[in-house]
Amino acid sequence: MSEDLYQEIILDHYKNPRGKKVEIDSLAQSYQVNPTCGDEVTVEVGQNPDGTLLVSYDGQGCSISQASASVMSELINGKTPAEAAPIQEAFMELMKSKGQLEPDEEVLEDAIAFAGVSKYPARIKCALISWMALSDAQIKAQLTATTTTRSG
Amino acid sequence: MSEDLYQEIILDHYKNPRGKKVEIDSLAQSYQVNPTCGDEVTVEVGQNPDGTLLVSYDGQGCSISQASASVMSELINGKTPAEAAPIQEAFMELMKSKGQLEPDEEVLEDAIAFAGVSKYPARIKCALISWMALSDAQIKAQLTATTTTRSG
Amino acid sequence: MFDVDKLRADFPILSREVRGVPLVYLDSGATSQKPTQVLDAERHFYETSNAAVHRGAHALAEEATDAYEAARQTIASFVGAQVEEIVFTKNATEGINLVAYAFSNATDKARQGIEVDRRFVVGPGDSIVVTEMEHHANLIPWQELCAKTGATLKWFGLTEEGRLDISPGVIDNTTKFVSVVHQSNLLGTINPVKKIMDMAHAVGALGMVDLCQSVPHMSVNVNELGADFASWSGHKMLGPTGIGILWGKSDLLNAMPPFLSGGSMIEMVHMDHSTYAPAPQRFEAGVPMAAQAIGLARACDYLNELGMDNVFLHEQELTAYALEELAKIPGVRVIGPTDMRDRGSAVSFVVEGIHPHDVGHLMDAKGVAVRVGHHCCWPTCRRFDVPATTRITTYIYNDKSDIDQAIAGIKSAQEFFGSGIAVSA
Amino acid sequence: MFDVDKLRADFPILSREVRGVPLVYLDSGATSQKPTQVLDAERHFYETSNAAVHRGAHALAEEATDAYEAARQTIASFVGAQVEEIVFTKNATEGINLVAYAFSNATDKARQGIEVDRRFVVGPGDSIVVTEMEHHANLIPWQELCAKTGATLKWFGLTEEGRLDISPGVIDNTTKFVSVVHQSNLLGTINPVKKIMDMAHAVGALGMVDLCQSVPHMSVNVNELGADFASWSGHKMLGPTGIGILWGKSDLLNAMPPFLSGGSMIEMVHMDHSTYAPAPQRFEAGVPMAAQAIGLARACDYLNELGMDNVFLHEQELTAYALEELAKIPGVRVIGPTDMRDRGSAVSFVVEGIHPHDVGHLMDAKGVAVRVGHHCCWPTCRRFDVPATTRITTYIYNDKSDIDQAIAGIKSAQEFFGSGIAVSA
Ligand SMILES: Cc1ncc(COP(=O)(O)O)c(C=O)c1O
Ligand SMILES: Cc1ncc(COP(=O)(O)O)c(C=O)c1O
Repeated sequence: MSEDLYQEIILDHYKNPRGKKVEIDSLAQSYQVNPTCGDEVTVEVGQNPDGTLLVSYDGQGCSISQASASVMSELINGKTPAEAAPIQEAFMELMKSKGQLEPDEEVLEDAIAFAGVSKYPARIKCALISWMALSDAQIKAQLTATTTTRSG
Repeated sequence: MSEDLYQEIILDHYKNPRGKKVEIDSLAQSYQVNPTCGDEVTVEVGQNPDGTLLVSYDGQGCSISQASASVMSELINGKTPAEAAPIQEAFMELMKSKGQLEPDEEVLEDAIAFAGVSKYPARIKCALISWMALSDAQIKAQLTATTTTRSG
Repeated sequence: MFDVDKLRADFPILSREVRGVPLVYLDSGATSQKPTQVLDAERHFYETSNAAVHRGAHALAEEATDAYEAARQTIASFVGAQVEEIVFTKNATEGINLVAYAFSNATDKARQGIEVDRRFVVGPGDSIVVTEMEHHANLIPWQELCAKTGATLKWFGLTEEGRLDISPGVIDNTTKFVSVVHQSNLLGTINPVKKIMDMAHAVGALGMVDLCQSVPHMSVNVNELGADFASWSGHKMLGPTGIGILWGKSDLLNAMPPFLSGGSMIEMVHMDHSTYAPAPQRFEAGVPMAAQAIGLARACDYLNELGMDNVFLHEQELTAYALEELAKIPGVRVIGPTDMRDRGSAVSFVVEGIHPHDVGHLMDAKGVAVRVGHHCCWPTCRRFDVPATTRITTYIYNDKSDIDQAIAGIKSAQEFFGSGIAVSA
Repeated sequence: MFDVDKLRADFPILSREVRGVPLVYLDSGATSQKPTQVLDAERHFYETSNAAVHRGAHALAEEATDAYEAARQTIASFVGAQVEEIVFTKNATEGINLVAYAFSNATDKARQGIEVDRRFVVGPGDSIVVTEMEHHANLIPWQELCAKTGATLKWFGLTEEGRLDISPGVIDNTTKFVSVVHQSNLLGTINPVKKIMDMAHAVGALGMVDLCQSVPHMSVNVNELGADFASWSGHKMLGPTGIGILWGKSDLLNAMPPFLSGGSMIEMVHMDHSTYAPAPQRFEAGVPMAAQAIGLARACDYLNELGMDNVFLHEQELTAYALEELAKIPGVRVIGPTDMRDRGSAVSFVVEGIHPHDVGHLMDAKGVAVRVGHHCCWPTCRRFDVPATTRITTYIYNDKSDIDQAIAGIKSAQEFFGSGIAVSA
């Protein structure tokens, strides 16, 4: 029953969220809401002295949205914007795939658990909301891959 | 072909309109328009010294609307409001009858020719427009049957 | 009473499978399914009499116009209205907006020195009153009206039980309009609308009732609401999508400026000015949704054959049963009245420790279609401090076994999230 | 080219009789007939996937939402648009009003100190430009906007031939908006809309084109119109009643305040304020006409199978033939261009000595369904000093024999009224 949706990894992240409400020196934040169900998430981003990203989030919502935020924070924290970009792209790709894509575990690690979500159009937004907040916060903080490239 | 609609009487009134654009000492007038086809009619009413009605009309429109105005003026001119009222009512009734009513020639005279029109919902308004203008002008001139009764 | 098993044959969709299991449709509060009779009526119109309504004199146009106006009569009779009080809209939302725009349009025109009915002119110092259980459709149009005119929005709050808290002082001498839902689509509460409309009239305000969740489920006579306007949708009462009704008192409809303007709503048109037809035509600009009106009239006939009192009784029984069964499940909290007094068939709940979205998803995995989210009543969710709810809504084609399936679905969600990790594989 | 005889089998209504004779349908300019394929698509949706679109997470709701959004994509592709530029409305009239209300709503909000896009704010000193050949649907909304804001309505007049008289000075620095019909539904004239839209843009105004009579009859790519907005109806292009399209550039749609407000067009809702979803959702409040959108998409597929260039050629042939035959009848005057340059398939005419209503009636008596009246272009009739016209409009299912029937009908009317009294019996 719904094994494709509620993977062990997802339930684990849901019950034991990583990186939630961590205090960071944030440069920007983004608040996102899913208007159909009311899920909310706020993502903050900052930068370590070595240029890698610091990510923290808070929010409320279903298991998918919460687990996705947890996986996202685990994957992105400590990566440079340039390292994060392909992961972010791969996750977006996966979510658009309607279950047709075999996710690359090398790149996505725990996030491969969300492959099944892409078969449920109404749940895709749940999985994406924290990732969208991350991108938005990065743009505000000018911590996107392209910005780094340009300024570097 | 369409014998039920275009009776000899109707064509005759259409080609030889009676009482159109007659100069009368009018007490009130009513302008009516059929918004679906643009037919227009203006009816004026006045009163003879003996209390009977004076009716004149002007307008443009299809054969049905023009013939109906002509028949109307012929029937109502020179009648007292009390005499006119049953004729007006009978004509309204006839138009609502969907072709189911046998018109009373005693009361309606030439107007019985419009019995067939009541089978064509889109043409009923054509036949009624001058009669509606008449009623409206009578109300404005206070020359309706009830007004007469009340004041008499 | 009617035979649910038998009438289910009129709804082919109900025998389909979803996710590999038989469908249990418990989302009629969002939209109802359509019986074959309604679909046939629409199709019959298209295949035999289709033409532009009120726009022609040829035989087909006459038949189409007759069919459309006969539909208006059937729908009027269904709620005890006069035929000229019935305006066709695309949905309830348009009907409510139509009335809200009567206010902003009249206010704009008054400012330009055009003569309008003063009852529709609002501005700073005036207030509009709604409630905290309104559907967004009966909230945002009034927020927008206030934003455009400087009027103030006020509202009745809710009791813990999910009833209106009709405190004095909300409706007062500043009130120009009061709009209230008859039955809440989230809480299920049936409101004392007559009392509220009387309060509105007592201060000289006009009033409206949102009938979206009442007309499909109980016998409603618009004259007994005490209201000036009412609006509801066809798609929640076995009718097609794309059709709704605005009911309004004729003298008020005729005192209102037009809303959508264009063909068929006019009397005379010049390049620089036009005059308007009387209601209901005034509010039906453009080629109308004729087939949908005819489908909706057939839906009224269908419901009349069942008897609206029977429909109500049937759903009362189901609702009582659902409340009973939900009460037996530990950790389930119903949002809205838990007894049957003044309550309809929408039953919202939350399950401790499981997000409503996950509850709904796991019910769906068992074929049970319920709605999750804020149900377009976001402020109501906030009032009860829940992010969302899971909602069961029933209709004529549901029976107790559907409720049993829903209950089983909830329990399976609890097991799943309770036991947790062992399930995937 | 396509086979008219063969495709007529898709339209059962075309084989019926009216007034005891076979129907000849020449009123597609008012509304088209619907092929079985379109009716089947609607029905299939209701019978298999019906649920409230964008309002649920269960299997049916997902399917319904997918079908609705896929329909949007099909319709977007049909006119070369981006999917997010397509707003579903109930008809073209609503689409035009939606844009007109963007102006009045933005103007109202600006007055209350709310930040709005200044391009939508109008007032005294500003002007809106239309033409003397507009359908009421593209005239009265602008009259109303002017009445509400104090702006001035201006218009391009017409030449004797029925073409736009594009005099300089009508569009000037006061112009804020220009709205023009692509093909006149009364005259048949096809207007140089790109040129007019360029004139509008040159003075900083926005522009709109009414595509009601072009999209059904020729290949239209919205990007080649030079316009910012466009609107048309589904029912004139083989689609169901109750659905229309507003096309708008995304940045403009997203700069506009909402029109109808309620469910599904929101981002966040509080009792005292709300924020709105981006377009197109912002303009689709309430449960939408899902089945109709799906039917309309199927109509686009049907037309694509025929090829829009073929549709255009077919009708050009019929129109040329009709004009030729009409020219042979003494006393018949065509209102609108009499040659085929920049002209579509609507052919209006008057017959000397016989009122258009009577001409239409006598044609109807022979089974020929044509429209009579002002065709919602009353000012255009006044311009040509006719009380009304009789109008022939064709579509894919018509052929020359239909035109022959119409011509025979006109001649019989002349005989009838000429010879006069001898006919009744
Ligand atoms: C040129 C034109 N514009 C606008 C309209 C209005 O379309 P609708 O009545 O479907 O809204 C029509 C048809 O009625 C038309 O022919
Ligand atoms: C109480 C209530 N009001 C208004 C609406 C809006 O109806 P619609 O979306 O059909 O316009 C609904 C349903 O969505 C409702 O349940």
